[in-house]
Amino acid sequence: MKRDYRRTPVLLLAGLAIICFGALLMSQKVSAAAEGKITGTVKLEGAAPHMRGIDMSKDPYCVKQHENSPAHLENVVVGSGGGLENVVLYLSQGLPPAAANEVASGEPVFDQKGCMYTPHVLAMDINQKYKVITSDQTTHNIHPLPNPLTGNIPWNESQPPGAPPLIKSWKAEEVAIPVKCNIHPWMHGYFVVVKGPYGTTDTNGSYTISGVPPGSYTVTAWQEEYPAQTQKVTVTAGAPATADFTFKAK
Amino acid sequence: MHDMSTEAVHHHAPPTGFIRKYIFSTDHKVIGKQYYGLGLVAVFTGMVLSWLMRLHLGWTSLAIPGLHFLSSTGAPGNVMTPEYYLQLMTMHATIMVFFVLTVAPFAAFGNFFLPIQVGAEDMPFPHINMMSFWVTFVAFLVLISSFFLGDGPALSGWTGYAPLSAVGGVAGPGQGLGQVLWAASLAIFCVGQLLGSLNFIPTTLDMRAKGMTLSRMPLNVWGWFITSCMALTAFAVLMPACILLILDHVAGTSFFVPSNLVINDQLQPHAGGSTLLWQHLFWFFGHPEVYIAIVPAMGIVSHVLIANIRRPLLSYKVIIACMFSIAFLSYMVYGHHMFVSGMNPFSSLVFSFPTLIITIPATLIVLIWIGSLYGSRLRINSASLFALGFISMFVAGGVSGFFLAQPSIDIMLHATYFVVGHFHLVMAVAAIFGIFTGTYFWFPKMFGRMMNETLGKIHFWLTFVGAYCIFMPFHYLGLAGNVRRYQAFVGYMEPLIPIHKFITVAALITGAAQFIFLYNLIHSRFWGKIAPENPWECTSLEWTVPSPPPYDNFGGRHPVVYHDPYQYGVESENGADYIMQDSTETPKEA
Amino acid sequence: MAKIFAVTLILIAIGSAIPIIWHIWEPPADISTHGALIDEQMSETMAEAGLSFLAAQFVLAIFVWIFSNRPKGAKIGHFPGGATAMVLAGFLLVGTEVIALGIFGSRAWASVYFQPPAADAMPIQVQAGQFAFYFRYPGPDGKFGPMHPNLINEANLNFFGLDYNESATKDDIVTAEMAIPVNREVHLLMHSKDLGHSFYVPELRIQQDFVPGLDLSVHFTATKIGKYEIVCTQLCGLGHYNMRAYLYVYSQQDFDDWLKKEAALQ
Amino acid sequence: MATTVHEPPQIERRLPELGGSGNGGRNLPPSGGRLRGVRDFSPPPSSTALWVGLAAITMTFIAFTSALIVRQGASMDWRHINLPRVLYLNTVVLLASSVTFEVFRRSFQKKRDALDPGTLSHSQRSAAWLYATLLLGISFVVGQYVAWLRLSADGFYLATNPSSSFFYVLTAAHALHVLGGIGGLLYVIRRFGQSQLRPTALGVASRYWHFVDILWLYLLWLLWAKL
Repeated sequence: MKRDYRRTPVLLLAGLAIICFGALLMSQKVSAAAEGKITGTVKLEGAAPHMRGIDMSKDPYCVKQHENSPAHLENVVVGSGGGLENVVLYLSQGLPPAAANEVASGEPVFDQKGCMYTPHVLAMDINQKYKVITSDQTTHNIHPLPNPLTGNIPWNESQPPGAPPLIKSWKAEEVAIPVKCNIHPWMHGYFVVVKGPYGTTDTNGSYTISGVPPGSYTVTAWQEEYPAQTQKVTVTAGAPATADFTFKAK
Repeated sequence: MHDMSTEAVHHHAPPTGFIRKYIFSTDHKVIGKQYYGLGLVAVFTGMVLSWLMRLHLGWTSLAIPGLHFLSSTGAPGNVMTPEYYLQLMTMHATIMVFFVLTVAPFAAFGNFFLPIQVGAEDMPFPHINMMSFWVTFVAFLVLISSFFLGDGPALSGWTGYAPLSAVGGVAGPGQGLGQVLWAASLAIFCVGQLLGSLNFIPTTLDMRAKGMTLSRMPLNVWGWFITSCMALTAFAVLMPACILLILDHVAGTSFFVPSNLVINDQLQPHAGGSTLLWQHLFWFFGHPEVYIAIVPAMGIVSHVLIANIRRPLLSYKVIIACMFSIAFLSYMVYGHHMFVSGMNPFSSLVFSFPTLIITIPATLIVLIWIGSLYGSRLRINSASLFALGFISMFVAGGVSGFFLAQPSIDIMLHATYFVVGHFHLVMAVAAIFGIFTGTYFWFPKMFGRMMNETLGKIHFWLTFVGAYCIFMPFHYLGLAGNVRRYQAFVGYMEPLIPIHKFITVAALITGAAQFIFLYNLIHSRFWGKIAPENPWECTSLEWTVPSPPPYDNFGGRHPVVYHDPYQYGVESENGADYIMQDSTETPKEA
Repeated sequence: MAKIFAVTLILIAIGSAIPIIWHIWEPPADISTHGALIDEQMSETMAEAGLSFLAAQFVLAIFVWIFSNRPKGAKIGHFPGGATAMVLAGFLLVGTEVIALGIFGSRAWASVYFQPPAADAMPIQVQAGQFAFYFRYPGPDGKFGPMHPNLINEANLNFFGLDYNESATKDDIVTAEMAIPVNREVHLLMHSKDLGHSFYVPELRIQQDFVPGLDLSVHFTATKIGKYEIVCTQLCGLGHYNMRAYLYVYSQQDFDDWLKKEAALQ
Repeated sequence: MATTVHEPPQIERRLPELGGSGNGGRNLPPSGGRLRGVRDFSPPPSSTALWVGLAAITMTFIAFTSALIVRQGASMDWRHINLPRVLYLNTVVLLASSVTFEVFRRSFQKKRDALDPGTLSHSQRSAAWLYATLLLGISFVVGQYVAWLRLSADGFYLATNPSSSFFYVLTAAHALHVLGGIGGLLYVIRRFGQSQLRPTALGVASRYWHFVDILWLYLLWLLWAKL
């Protein structure tokens, strides 16, 4: 009898190990299937709106950070060749549940640098955890204000210099959650919480959504100032599909 | 001595069984001890909070090992966040003002000694008395529980100014449930203290022994009586204020929240409330509260001082008159907390004069105390040392009132550390010295054992010098324009940080000294020298009964009083220099 | 023990007084026209308070020294005059003292608060919010455009909720730092968008709360060119300690240049 | 207790009013060490306590009143509600309950003066008056609840308007005090049933009841009036 009791934990552990291993294999299978990707560029048509300069004089530290690179609002950032930065592209329709529930790897990082948010817009998968860090020598408070109806819970914590990163996640999809710092009222950005693969445009306005399983989708491009746009895209294994978007300046 | 009151009448037999005897006891003495215990727990909690705050103020980025166990969000990596500092500050103030300064000198000693000193067997309503303690205890639990909330306890200061305290979580951490619990705790506390007054006043008026006329009550009884009258009116105003605040929070009413508030770019739903209304209601309670803390201490100090200078005070009536006028004026001066709150500038002046005038009775009391020392036979012991220390502290804190009473100067000093220094000396430290005085003086009567005098004196010296080292510099900081309720000092306040470091060190040492007191308390309670009936050779009734007193205080007899409370410096038949209140012999001037 | 107490007490009293007497820490130099009266009042009060403090502590110390631990037989003395004299003295001394303070104090107070701002005082609006001050200058037309709370949006730096299509608003200048010309009276219109805050400039001898839902105003004249700090003294949340702005007192010329520069940035 | 005492032993014996050991205030010190009979004018603690309690309650409602006045003057958003009619009915009910209580007290007093306290015969009549009071008291509270329903039916909820906020707060606060009075009344009924009812207890209960009654009249005026 006694012996059996002794053995039970060993057996349990073994079982657990097997299950884990199996799960691992499964997950690899899934990601192996998702090899297609969507690429493209997002442009702004017309004159980019004037982005006001930010006066940070309330906090001398912030001023010092921008002595030779004056800070501006980042609501609309147009790069070389009219490329629109900080546009988030995600699959709003057609994603198979398996892929939708797949846990994306990696932790998107939201940095507070020179009393600005980098990136200005942080896209993440609903299943991802995201990390808030600070590179500043002044205290910030991070205060996302999600829509109460989505079930996401607002939070408000400050992060003194050198404090460990805050690791958080959201309950529900939401496009987009504004985030601000009350100590530095000009600091503001967005969390874009989506299901499945997503991409964010770089300074040239080009983006890549990788890990898209073959199939036909609706891609939505979200920009904080302009109404969102959608396109139908069909992804086949191997060949990357392209979808370009153009926003019209107001 | 007690020949004419031999017949024993037991109205209620002492309860048997632990619960009825020590926990849900209706005996005013047990309740008094319970209050004292509550005060003790609260004061050490508050003190530890102040340590954490002081450390943070001295060394803002200091990692305090293990702090994140207290609050993972409040101290990521053991470094205190701004919100956590403010939360600790709020809790420190609330705990100290309500559960120490109100509970210990008034509820604790009052419960234990008021009935004995007027020659009553118990309070008239023992069950209400018991309820008053347990309600207060619940209030304490509610307050402490807010420590364990996700975003921590309230952070809007012990004054809980609206709208910060009324708009809810959108205003920042701790402004949600934490603030509600804070207000609820205060409302419950008010109920507890009202129940207390419900007993104190009838005891003083109707339960006095034969011959114990009003003019024969010890001064501390007067102190408690006046205090309960104040508590009656003050707490009865705070309670509705807290209820309205809670409604603004949870029911979306707009008593204190005005229209068109935009917090975090969100237009608030409230409309039309008045933020000054909260300030008026709060300070109408808040200023009397200051005297609720100090008047009992005044009474206790007078009582102990007289016993140790072996002569009556120059005037017994003046002290009482002054305590009464202080209590009365305290309702007409509350506006001096709001000089910069946008009141009509004329009303600032209207509030300024009574505030200045209230220094007259306060000064008179001090003059009587000091003048009575003249030609006395002052005995030095822990109790009398703390009594003398009280006078010194009360003066030191009182004079800074001259500044804050004047709106023109208040412009400069309002919300600076000058104010913090002022009320810590005159209200907190002074009242706590009163508590120490009472403890060293009455401990033998309460527990039947003597406290260790040597430890007591060491405790006094460290506390006395320490308190000055902590709170005097506060005034200098204030003069230099150092704003209070800041978790870190940037800009023009940065040069002042060294003073803060000094204060922090002083605070750590002084706080550590309190553990000597705690040790003395616990050790003496169990292993102290057995106390005689009247160790200090005092006259009042509590010293005519065994230490500790029996269940019905007088062992069935009904004391009869023949003398004024303070027959010291006389020649009694048995060669003593004092005559007990219930002795029949007629005093001869020594 | 008693003698130690007396000595300690006297040392403490002197020690507490020294920083005051040597002016080690004191309010920063006054730069306002109304501040002189306040400072005068302050020093008067300091003298009276200081004297009563020292007197009380010294007498207490001396009495403790003399009258402690006397033998049991020692004669109980009585304070000359007894209670009556003492009460009278207390009443007269303290009474006159505080009444005098009150009267002079109210003079100083009146000089700050009982005069309306001059007709040509320069209007500046200050918007307080968690956790920063922002300032608005009316621009050439001398008129402030109306504020629309629903338009307040810090993300677009619209701290006042302005609608720039409105004529009065078009030329308004919003700044993060406050600048004023020297020797020119300023009429500061105070508005809080969210909570209670306070406007405190020690050098200006000005402290006034922002009361939400109640727009107050203060007026003052700065007499000394320089850079000063505006801090918040009304607990307003976690960033309270860092709610500040800078006040620049410029010569008229510099001020005009500054205003032009800021206008260009709008 | 306002009774005349002739000899010391009796002083002690007549005392048992919840463990008081003195007969209070105005006593003169016995001269020459011999207890002379002295008159005792001091009221029983319970009645003092009552006044203390009433003072506290009054302060509370003064605070509410000042809040109401300030709030009403503070802003333009005060929409005066016209009170549900049922309130006036409730008022009558409450007044009636006071009358019945008083009737009982008087009759009880008469009886007590007549007979020895020990053998109080409690005829149905007196008890009936008590029960009537109880019934009226309860129906008042129910009536207040009905008033709330009426008001919410008209779309006035707690947060709708400062006027309705104050209406709910004040009526709720008052109803709580009435419930307290009902508690006291139940105590009186019990003691009366055991024929152990002390006149002081009855006096306190009835005086409290009348106070709550007057308080209600004041609140009614406060809610009705446009200040």
